[in-house]
Amino acid sequence: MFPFNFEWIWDAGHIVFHGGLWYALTILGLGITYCIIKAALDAAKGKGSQHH
Amino acid sequence: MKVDRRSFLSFILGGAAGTALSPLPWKLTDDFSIWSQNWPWTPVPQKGEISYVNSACTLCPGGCGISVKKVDERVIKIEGLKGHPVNDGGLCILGLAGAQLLYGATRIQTPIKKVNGRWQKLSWKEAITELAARLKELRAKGSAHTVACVAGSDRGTVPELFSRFLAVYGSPNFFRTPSIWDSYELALYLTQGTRSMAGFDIENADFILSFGSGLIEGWGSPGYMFRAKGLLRKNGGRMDQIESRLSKTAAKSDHWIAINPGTEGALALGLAYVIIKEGLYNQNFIDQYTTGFSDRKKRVIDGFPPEIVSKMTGISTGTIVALAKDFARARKPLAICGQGQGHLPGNLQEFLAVHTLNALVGNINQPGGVWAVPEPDYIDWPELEMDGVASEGLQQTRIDGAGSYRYPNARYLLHRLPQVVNASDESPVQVLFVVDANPVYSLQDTASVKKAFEKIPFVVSFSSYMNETTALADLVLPNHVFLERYEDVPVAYGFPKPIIGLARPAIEPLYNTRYVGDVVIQLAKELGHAIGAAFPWADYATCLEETLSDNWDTLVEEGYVVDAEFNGTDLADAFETDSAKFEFNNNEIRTLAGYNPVKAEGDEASYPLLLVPYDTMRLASGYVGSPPFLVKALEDTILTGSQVLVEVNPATAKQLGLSEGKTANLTTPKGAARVKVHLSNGIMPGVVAIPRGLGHTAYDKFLAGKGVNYNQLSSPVEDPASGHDAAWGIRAKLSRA
Amino acid sequence: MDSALIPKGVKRCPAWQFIMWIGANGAVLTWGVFALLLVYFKGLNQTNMNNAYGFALWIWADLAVIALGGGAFFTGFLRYIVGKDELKNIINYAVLIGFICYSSALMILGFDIGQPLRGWFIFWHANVHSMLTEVAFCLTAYFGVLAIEYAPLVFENRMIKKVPFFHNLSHNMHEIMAVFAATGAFLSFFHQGSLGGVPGVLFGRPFGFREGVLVWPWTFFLFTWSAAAAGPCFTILITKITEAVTRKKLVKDNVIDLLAKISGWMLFFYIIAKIGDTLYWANVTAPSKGSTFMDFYTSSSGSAYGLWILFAEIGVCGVLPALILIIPKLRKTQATLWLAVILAVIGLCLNRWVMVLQVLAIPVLTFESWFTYFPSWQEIATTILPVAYGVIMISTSYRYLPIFPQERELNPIDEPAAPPEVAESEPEPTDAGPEPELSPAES
Amino acid sequence: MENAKKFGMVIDLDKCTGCGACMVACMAENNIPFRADNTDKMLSISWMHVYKLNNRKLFPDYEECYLPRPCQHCEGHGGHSPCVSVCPATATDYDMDTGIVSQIYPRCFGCRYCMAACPYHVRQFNWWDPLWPDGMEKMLNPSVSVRMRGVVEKCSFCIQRYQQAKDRAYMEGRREIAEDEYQTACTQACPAGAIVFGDLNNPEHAVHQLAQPDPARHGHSKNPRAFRLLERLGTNTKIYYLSSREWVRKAGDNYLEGEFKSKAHS
Repeated sequence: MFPFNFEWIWDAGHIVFHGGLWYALTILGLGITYCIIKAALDAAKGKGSQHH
Repeated sequence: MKVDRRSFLSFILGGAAGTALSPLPWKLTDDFSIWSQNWPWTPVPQKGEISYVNSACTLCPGGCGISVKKVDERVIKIEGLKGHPVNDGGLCILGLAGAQLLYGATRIQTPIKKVNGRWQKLSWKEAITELAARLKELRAKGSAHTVACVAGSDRGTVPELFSRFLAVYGSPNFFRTPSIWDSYELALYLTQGTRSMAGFDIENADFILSFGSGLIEGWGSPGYMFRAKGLLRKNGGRMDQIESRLSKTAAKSDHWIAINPGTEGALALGLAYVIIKEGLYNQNFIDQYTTGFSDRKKRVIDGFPPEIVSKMTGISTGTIVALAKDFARARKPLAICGQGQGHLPGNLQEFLAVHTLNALVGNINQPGGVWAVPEPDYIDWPELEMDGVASEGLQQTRIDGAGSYRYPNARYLLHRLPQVVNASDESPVQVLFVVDANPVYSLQDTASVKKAFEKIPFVVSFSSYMNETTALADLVLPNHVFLERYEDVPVAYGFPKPIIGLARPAIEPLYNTRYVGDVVIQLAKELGHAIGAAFPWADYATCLEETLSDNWDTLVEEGYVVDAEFNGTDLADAFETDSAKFEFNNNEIRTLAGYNPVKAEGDEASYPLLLVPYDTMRLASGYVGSPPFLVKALEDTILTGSQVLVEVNPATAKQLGLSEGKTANLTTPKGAARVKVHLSNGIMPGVVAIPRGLGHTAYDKFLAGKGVNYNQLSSPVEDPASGHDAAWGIRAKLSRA
Repeated sequence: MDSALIPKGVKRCPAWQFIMWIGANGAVLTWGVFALLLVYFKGLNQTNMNNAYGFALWIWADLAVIALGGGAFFTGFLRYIVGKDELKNIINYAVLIGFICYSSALMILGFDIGQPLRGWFIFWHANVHSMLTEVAFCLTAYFGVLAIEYAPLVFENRMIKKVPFFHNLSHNMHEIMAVFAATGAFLSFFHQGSLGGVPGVLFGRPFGFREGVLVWPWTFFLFTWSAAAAGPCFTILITKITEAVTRKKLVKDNVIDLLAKISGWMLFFYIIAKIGDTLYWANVTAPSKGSTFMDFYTSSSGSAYGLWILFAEIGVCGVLPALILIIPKLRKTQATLWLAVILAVIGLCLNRWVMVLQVLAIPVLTFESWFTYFPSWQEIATTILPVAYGVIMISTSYRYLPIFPQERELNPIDEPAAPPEVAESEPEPTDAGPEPELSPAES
Repeated sequence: MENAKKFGMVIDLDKCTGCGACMVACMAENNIPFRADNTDKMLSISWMHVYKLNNRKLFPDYEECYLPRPCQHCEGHGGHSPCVSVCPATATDYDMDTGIVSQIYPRCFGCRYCMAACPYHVRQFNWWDPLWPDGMEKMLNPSVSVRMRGVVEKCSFCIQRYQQAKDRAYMEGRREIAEDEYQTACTQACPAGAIVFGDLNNPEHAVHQLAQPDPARHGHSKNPRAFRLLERLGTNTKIYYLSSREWVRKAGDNYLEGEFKSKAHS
């Protein structure tokens, strides 16, 4: 799972597999953190408190 | 701060997020995984210094050499002893599972006495004094001859100690567990005059003709027979198996010839007819070293032409003639007999017929032939001085009638003991010693054997395990297990050379058990006077060392001694008959009842099928119960759940309306049992085969209550010629349950 | 009593009826949990699995539930990537069903392995060449995506919406939902495929083995394709059942029709590919391994793996629903739509059953015979557990979250804030129309 | 790897008597658990299992043959054996130096995918906790790890004996071990001498002379009497079986009608 793992070998299989995996996970991570931070900022700015 | 629902919720969420980022949950996950790798209830064997002890295996009379692997003081494995003349590194399945017989729940850990139905522990001192008192009282009453002993064998220091004890005590009633070797000894004695054991040089033979013998299923010494069969195969030798069922031996032979069970002797005589008629016999051997050939010739020619033999055996005349020619023309032909592993003595005339076949082709005491291996002679103890009671007691006729007018040739007839005990109102046996034997399980007609054992007032068992006989015993003096004691191994059944092995203790005895040799000596000394004097040794160890005197060093060093200068090939002085030759016929043989197949008990009308027992290497059917590994290695076509599967030919099963795996009732004149059916084309129609070694009531959850004991369903049939138990099966009925 | 939580403008059944309903399903749930605990503490000997059937009912339930959950990724893919905007009215429900399916799958995987406490070794000591590793990673990742897609729905609950942070969060997530959906589709494509790869790479099992391209056997693409095709049918089926149970129209016909049309064509082309693959396998792959087509099917009557299973999977449950769904007239009539959707779901479950259990039933060694298997009660209880869990999740979400945007429009109620007096019972799964008896996670 | 070893076995089915000594020797050597009821062979762990084959003929032409089946230690193509290629947690690995498929029991989490992948049913699962009653755990071999519930296990070619042989050789300053220093428990125990074990790559070893593996055809045997189990699947196993009976050789693999041409004379 990580390069410091015991079985980690820098071969094509690992790079392709973990490459795609970490690529997807980073997108999700970034997306979520973006939403949370923006939501926190908007809440601080008072947006979203009126009930529509 | 005011705690309302919202702040409470946010506190929870915040806390959760916080712990998730802390190392706590990840550490816990890792610790749980490590815990799952080291569950406390999964045992971890302790490391230690690995050592090997060379010894001999005594779980069966095969005499294999073993090397016991130990870690510190724990036996962890038993392996074959490389270079040993009998098994040369290989070992049978029972020997390999020997460690399970050392440890386990069935071991009896201290002397016990049955007091109105319940076992009570007692010390060795009390046990021996109590037994000695009972024996003194019996001797005083002048019924010394009512003490009997059943032993696994009559060779070796321990059985000799027992027969010496009985002799000096005043009882002739020493019994040996029956086997085919009774018949082989008698056949050799009648034709060659020697008191010897039959040995078979399988590895140098090139044509083995086996009349139902389980050569690779535990017949003779498994270690040697397996290795020899491998060599026979390697040298391109041929083997034919004559048997009603495709046993493993038949499967591995070049030709399996199906025969009506019990008629093997007829076939042997039929082959003899062809060999004599065609003049294929070894003329030189017949002329120089045999007498009575013409009588034999006349009896065979008149009685057993191929047509009659074919009708009796169900084998076509063509096959009989071809087989006889192949046998006679082979370079080193060898004919052997004795059903399966050889548990039942069988029909003496059949053994004579097969032995005559070997004589006709002249392979007596030749490489690749039958050897008359002399009895071990290393036991020469001081002469016995009998007191009055002893000599008078020895005059009494034996309880089983062996050696009496009715059974002149038989030495031991153990199967008659239950009949005699049940027949008389006051039991002729007051005290019975049982050592290295489990008669209640292995004698036929278990119901009457049990009745007899309950009738015998005092049964003393020397077994290390709670087996069927010990369960009925009154006093148990537990013996060391085969890995905890010194013992001489006098013989390897079927091995062509005389060999003496030494079993050595691998570890200190685990429990408060005592070696049976010591117990006999202490018992004798407790009785004192003439009996005590007959045992001049302090303990068994000194007795063994003195007895094996010159061989002792090589035995301790090597573990075995092969009698080097034995060379029976010089036929001139090989026979101790009156004519110093191989006697096809003499007065003793003439008095014997002629050959006719032994009939299976039960009338054909109500019992249409024939029930035949078969032996498998994967079940110990001797006096030792199968260890858990063997029951586990058993094929699922033999045992499923706790029900045994009997083999039936598909055609026969169809007539009975039975299909694979169906439950059925198996009834014989002696008993009934619930079994499952296994269809196999490897058995003759009309014959049902059941394995030996199951149906134990004692031992532990791994063996007890599984399958059916064949001996519950069968009963002994007396051989008219020798008086031995010549039963090979029983008529039976199989019906849908 | 819980009316404050119910979304505005919709009517729900009285609280006591809802609680009775959750209680009933809760009982089934506890029975499943009891079996689960038995399996955890006593071990896998509680099942009827053995050394021939390493995979059995659970793995099939796992594969089937994930395939049926494929409706979420494909509907999401259609809406956000392909731009079929009409599907926004059903995407919420698809995501909810997907979330239930994937959580059930992970739960099943939780107790189907011998050592659950070190199940995470599949991530830590990952063997990149193994199909199951890929499944584990993408499955968990896509479960995360589904959670992300489901979260905004939760935040739109009347009470939670009051908290500004959550309100904004749900709004922001809606903004970039397309990104999540795209990643979800990428992940789903791979793990649906890898589940197909599970039997496909087994070159020791001629029945399951398929050649392929690069590292992916043909079953890789067939599984993704069939999940994308039959997944939406499952979503439609659950929507129809929910509408029948709530006796309310929740989704407009044109949305259902659009989804059915797309899934019909997907199914049609999938079946053609499936037939092609089966023919190639039967005439080229299997004979090269020395087995004829008939060796893979027992002729003994009444057995689970006769030829009937092939015709059922491809013929009755493959070609028939595909035809129904692509012919507009048949697609629009309710009865045939119901039939097609149910058959498609059954076909999918059959395919997963065959590719897992028949692979193990067939003896490869010539001296072995067919292996039989029947699940133990513990296995059945733990397979019904996700069904009960799904019903409870759907009932609670339907009651408290605005799942169906068109519901208010389709079911105008007169007095806006009056307490709901129309009693309509919550979805009643067991007797609502023909039901695949073991297909999990439907309501 | 210039002197990579490839340990393999030749089992002569003409000599094998079906006695089962190899099964019990393996159980005693490798701490294999035993239960009160082991009659369902698919729930019973036995690394070496002796199959009973027959020629499917009627009485009296019915013949049987016994086939001991240890783990075949398949190499597949380049170490990509059926089970090693599917294990998700790298709990089993193909060692290119010895050709042995090893098991890491603490790492296996019991997903049983390898059991589905192996067509020989060599891989067996610990459905129950392995327990040794009444002091019988004294007979456990310390150089073999005792497995726990929920883990797959299989024949390891007695890898502990290889390690011990290498340690002994190392202590004596040698790097290579002789043919008889590393023998598996079943080979040593077989009373009929039917099993031969050694390095298939080493021409002096009996295994190589008997099996005559042809490196060009993935180790296919040039000995007409030899066959391997399911060779057509490309598993490239290490166990060569010898039989002079044609129906036994034919039973080793699946053949279409008339496809099996007996190699005896080819």
